[in-house]
Amino acid sequence: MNMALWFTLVGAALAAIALHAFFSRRHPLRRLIALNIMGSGIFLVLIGLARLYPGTLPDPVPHAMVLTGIVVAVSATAFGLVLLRRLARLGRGET
Amino acid sequence: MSGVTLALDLLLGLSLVWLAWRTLASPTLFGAIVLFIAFGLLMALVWARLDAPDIALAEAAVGAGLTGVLLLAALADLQQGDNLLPVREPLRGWLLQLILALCALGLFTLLTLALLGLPSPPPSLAGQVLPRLDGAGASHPVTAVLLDFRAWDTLLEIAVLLLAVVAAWSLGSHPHPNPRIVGSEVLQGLVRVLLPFAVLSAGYLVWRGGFAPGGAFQAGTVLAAAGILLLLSGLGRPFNGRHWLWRALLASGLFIFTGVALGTLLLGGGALDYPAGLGYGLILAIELGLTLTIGLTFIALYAGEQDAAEERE
Amino acid sequence: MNPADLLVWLVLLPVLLAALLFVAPEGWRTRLGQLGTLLCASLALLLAWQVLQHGPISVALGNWQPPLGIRLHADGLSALMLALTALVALPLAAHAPAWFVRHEAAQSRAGAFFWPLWMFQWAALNLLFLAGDLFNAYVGLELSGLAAVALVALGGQRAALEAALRYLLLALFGSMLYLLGVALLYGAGGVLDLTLLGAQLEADHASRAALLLITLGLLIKTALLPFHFWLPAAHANAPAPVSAILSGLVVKASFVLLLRIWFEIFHPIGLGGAGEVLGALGIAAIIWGSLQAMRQERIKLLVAWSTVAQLGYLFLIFALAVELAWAGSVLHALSHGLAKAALFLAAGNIVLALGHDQIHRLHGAAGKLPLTFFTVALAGVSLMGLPPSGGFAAKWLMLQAAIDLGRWPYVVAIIGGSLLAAGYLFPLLRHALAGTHDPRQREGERLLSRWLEFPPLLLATLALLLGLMALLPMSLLSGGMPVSLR
Amino acid sequence: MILALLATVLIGAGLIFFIAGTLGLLRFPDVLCRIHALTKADNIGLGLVAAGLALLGGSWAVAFKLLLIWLLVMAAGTTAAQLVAGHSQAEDER
Repeated sequence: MNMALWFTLVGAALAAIALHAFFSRRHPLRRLIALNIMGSGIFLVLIGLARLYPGTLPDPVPHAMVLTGIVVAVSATAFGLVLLRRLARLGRGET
Repeated sequence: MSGVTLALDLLLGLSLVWLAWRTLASPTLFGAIVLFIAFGLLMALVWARLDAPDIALAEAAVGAGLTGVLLLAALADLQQGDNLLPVREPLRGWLLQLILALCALGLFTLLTLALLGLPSPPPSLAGQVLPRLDGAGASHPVTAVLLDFRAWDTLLEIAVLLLAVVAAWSLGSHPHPNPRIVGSEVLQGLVRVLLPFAVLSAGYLVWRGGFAPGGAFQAGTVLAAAGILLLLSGLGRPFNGRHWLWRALLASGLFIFTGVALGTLLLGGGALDYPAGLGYGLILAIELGLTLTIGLTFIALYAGEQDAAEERE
Repeated sequence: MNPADLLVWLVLLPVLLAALLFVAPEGWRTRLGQLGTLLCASLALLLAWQVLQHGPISVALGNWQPPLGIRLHADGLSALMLALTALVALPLAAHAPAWFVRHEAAQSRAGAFFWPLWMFQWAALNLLFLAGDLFNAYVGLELSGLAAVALVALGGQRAALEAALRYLLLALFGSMLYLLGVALLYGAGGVLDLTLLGAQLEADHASRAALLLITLGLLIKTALLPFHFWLPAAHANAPAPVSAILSGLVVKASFVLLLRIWFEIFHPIGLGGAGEVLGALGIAAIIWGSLQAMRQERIKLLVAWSTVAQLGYLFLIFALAVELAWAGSVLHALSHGLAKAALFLAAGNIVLALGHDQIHRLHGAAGKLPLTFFTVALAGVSLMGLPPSGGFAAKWLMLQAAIDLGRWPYVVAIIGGSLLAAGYLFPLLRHALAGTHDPRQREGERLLSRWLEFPPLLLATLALLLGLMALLPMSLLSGGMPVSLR
Repeated sequence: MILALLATVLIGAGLIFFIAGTLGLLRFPDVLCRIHALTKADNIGLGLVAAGLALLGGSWAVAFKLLLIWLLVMAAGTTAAQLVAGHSQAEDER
């Protein structure tokens, strides 16, 4: 089997596992991790597709999309974590 | 030889799936985070295997490194005393479990069918990008897409980055993580050694991005790592968000980028249409601004805003 | 100014303002924000005028034409949604500062952070209304989602933060599904531009899977039943000006994107059978949302559940895929945007003035707050779809489409939905109007400043007037009707 | 040819150290022993792999970069090991 196609399937598997974890887990930290793994799976699908391009260089457009996606994902994760910490402190009665 | 690489690819893919499963099924939060970091490093290996060195760098630095640090810092904060968050994971009913498992299986089947059914080779934009590299402001294809052909995406992504800081600070300050390692002399020694290297390699990565893998994201993350080490070692102090200068520095990348976009628009060429000959210089200017902003943003997201009052405590 | 430049300004100006508002000292933010609102709103209305005069406008960023570059596209639908956003933003700029000053429970800094966050949201909305590129729309969705969550969290209370966290997780999950669909479409079509993709795609496994993923992702963000569960808590616990933005505008942005993707990409390749499912879900949302709204004890929750019900109407277009229903659906998005913004601001005023939001304790409140309850009644006229409101015109168009097609379940749902809306709005007004005159109200003391009371009244009036001027949006829309519907 | 053979031997030897270190990490009873196994083995292991790669790299510039990587990883590894050990000692004393 083609190497790039194999990794797109790995990406699909990652997305499916993460989907399961996202809904079966309750702790927000775990759910954020699940979302990040789902993101990695999607990025893998994109980069696998880019490598299927029959040239010496892969298609750079998905690469740029994934780089953008990684930065967006870390921004959202970072904000989610701050929200989580704020909520936890509120629960402890601090302000 | 191809048999060996095939076996390695299969092994790499399978271990990635296995590691993801272990991460998500880990009984403790700490274990989940550590496994997630390992997962990120393995991902970096896969990116390298797929000829995506830019993403390998970004994944190792951002995906595994920075996200891992943020997760660990949050965990340290969450584990101080009781809070409202669920501690135990109650087992869901078997029916729900079954439905979820079927959903996951369904998604996998759906994607597999879709991916295997794609035309071979799939249509792509690579044929559009490569012939136009001469007219672009960067000869490295990925940088050319990011900062020229699809610079609009990147501009908005920088807006997302600044939004994350604004959003985080709107929630009020949170205490700077204060683990026992702060003040360790060994760490301070290491930081003193590493700091010049970090600045040097950040500069190198930006300059390299014009013609080879590298660029502002990777460089910014290196800067952020240096900054976080400074904070951890106790050599540096978190910056004070109440001072407008810090906020202006955080926003500087976005100011430069929108400035270039509106400048090119007002000069009559159309937004982000770099004038002939100026493309390389403008892209380098944008990248330098982005590097600084990205570095500062990640530090700000890690340390949170510190009020002047709190700093004195 | 070149009309095409307007499209770029409409996204970049709010982004620039957001950054400036963040850097500016907290004391300056209100004035700067109001000035910025005036600028952005004028640009949006100017663009709508240009589209009305000269037809759709496109611009390729960096002069790189698609498929390589990114295209922004303003047609009648974009123009109307941009104008709606501007018309909500203008009264809001007067109302929000007054509200944040009065609202003691909010954090002291909530008012200062409202402005940069709202400007980011505005930029994201404008981008989504103009987007011609699927991945660019993904960045827009994330920008909008993060800003929306942060705006909810400005509420500060535990309930607001919990709702914000849940909203964040689901919004991110929705974007992930969307991105996965976009990845498949790129694999199948090799382009990201909406129109080019529509011309290129065939009904194969990849496009079917992409349809499912993109639709699911955007349904979560638009909160169509059964993905509505995050909405009531998030919209009801947010500060009142934020609720108005979320219910009036933010859910519409993902809907507009879905509308475009559906009718430009998927409808032409004949996956219309899935539209029946969306239409049926729309009917279910109208019924379930209304029933839940009737059961609510708190005003803001009632209004939030009403949003769940009213969003159901938007999805009838997917089953009634004809021009009339398209126009009705867009008109409904407009009139609901105005009326719901008015209703949420008015509800926030009631909570501010009375110090509680229990519906059964509203006894005689209309006497204390005549203007605010007049606003509630006016907005209610539009939500119930009574003439001459915008809601009436929208429902009339949809009804006519359903009758023309002989789709009787939809006829029943559209008429029944109006009765159900009356079922949850009348008790609210009945409680408020009933009761004796309390001598204390006679002292002539205003419970609310005019900055709080007039902006929602203006919005409710606009929602009403929309029905009288329905020809204007209709003529705008006729230019941008998707090819597959003509 | 001889160079390639030498490089293979060096990398192979390095991998043995990695395996030994990993085994120690998994099998040793407490934190300090594990750190002991990990750092000792990995420093030498990485050094051998880097040396082997330097031979294959074919230029002094590559060799210099690999040397730099080895030194930096050792510095970071040592610091991390010291911090983990200090933390574990503090935990024990509590």
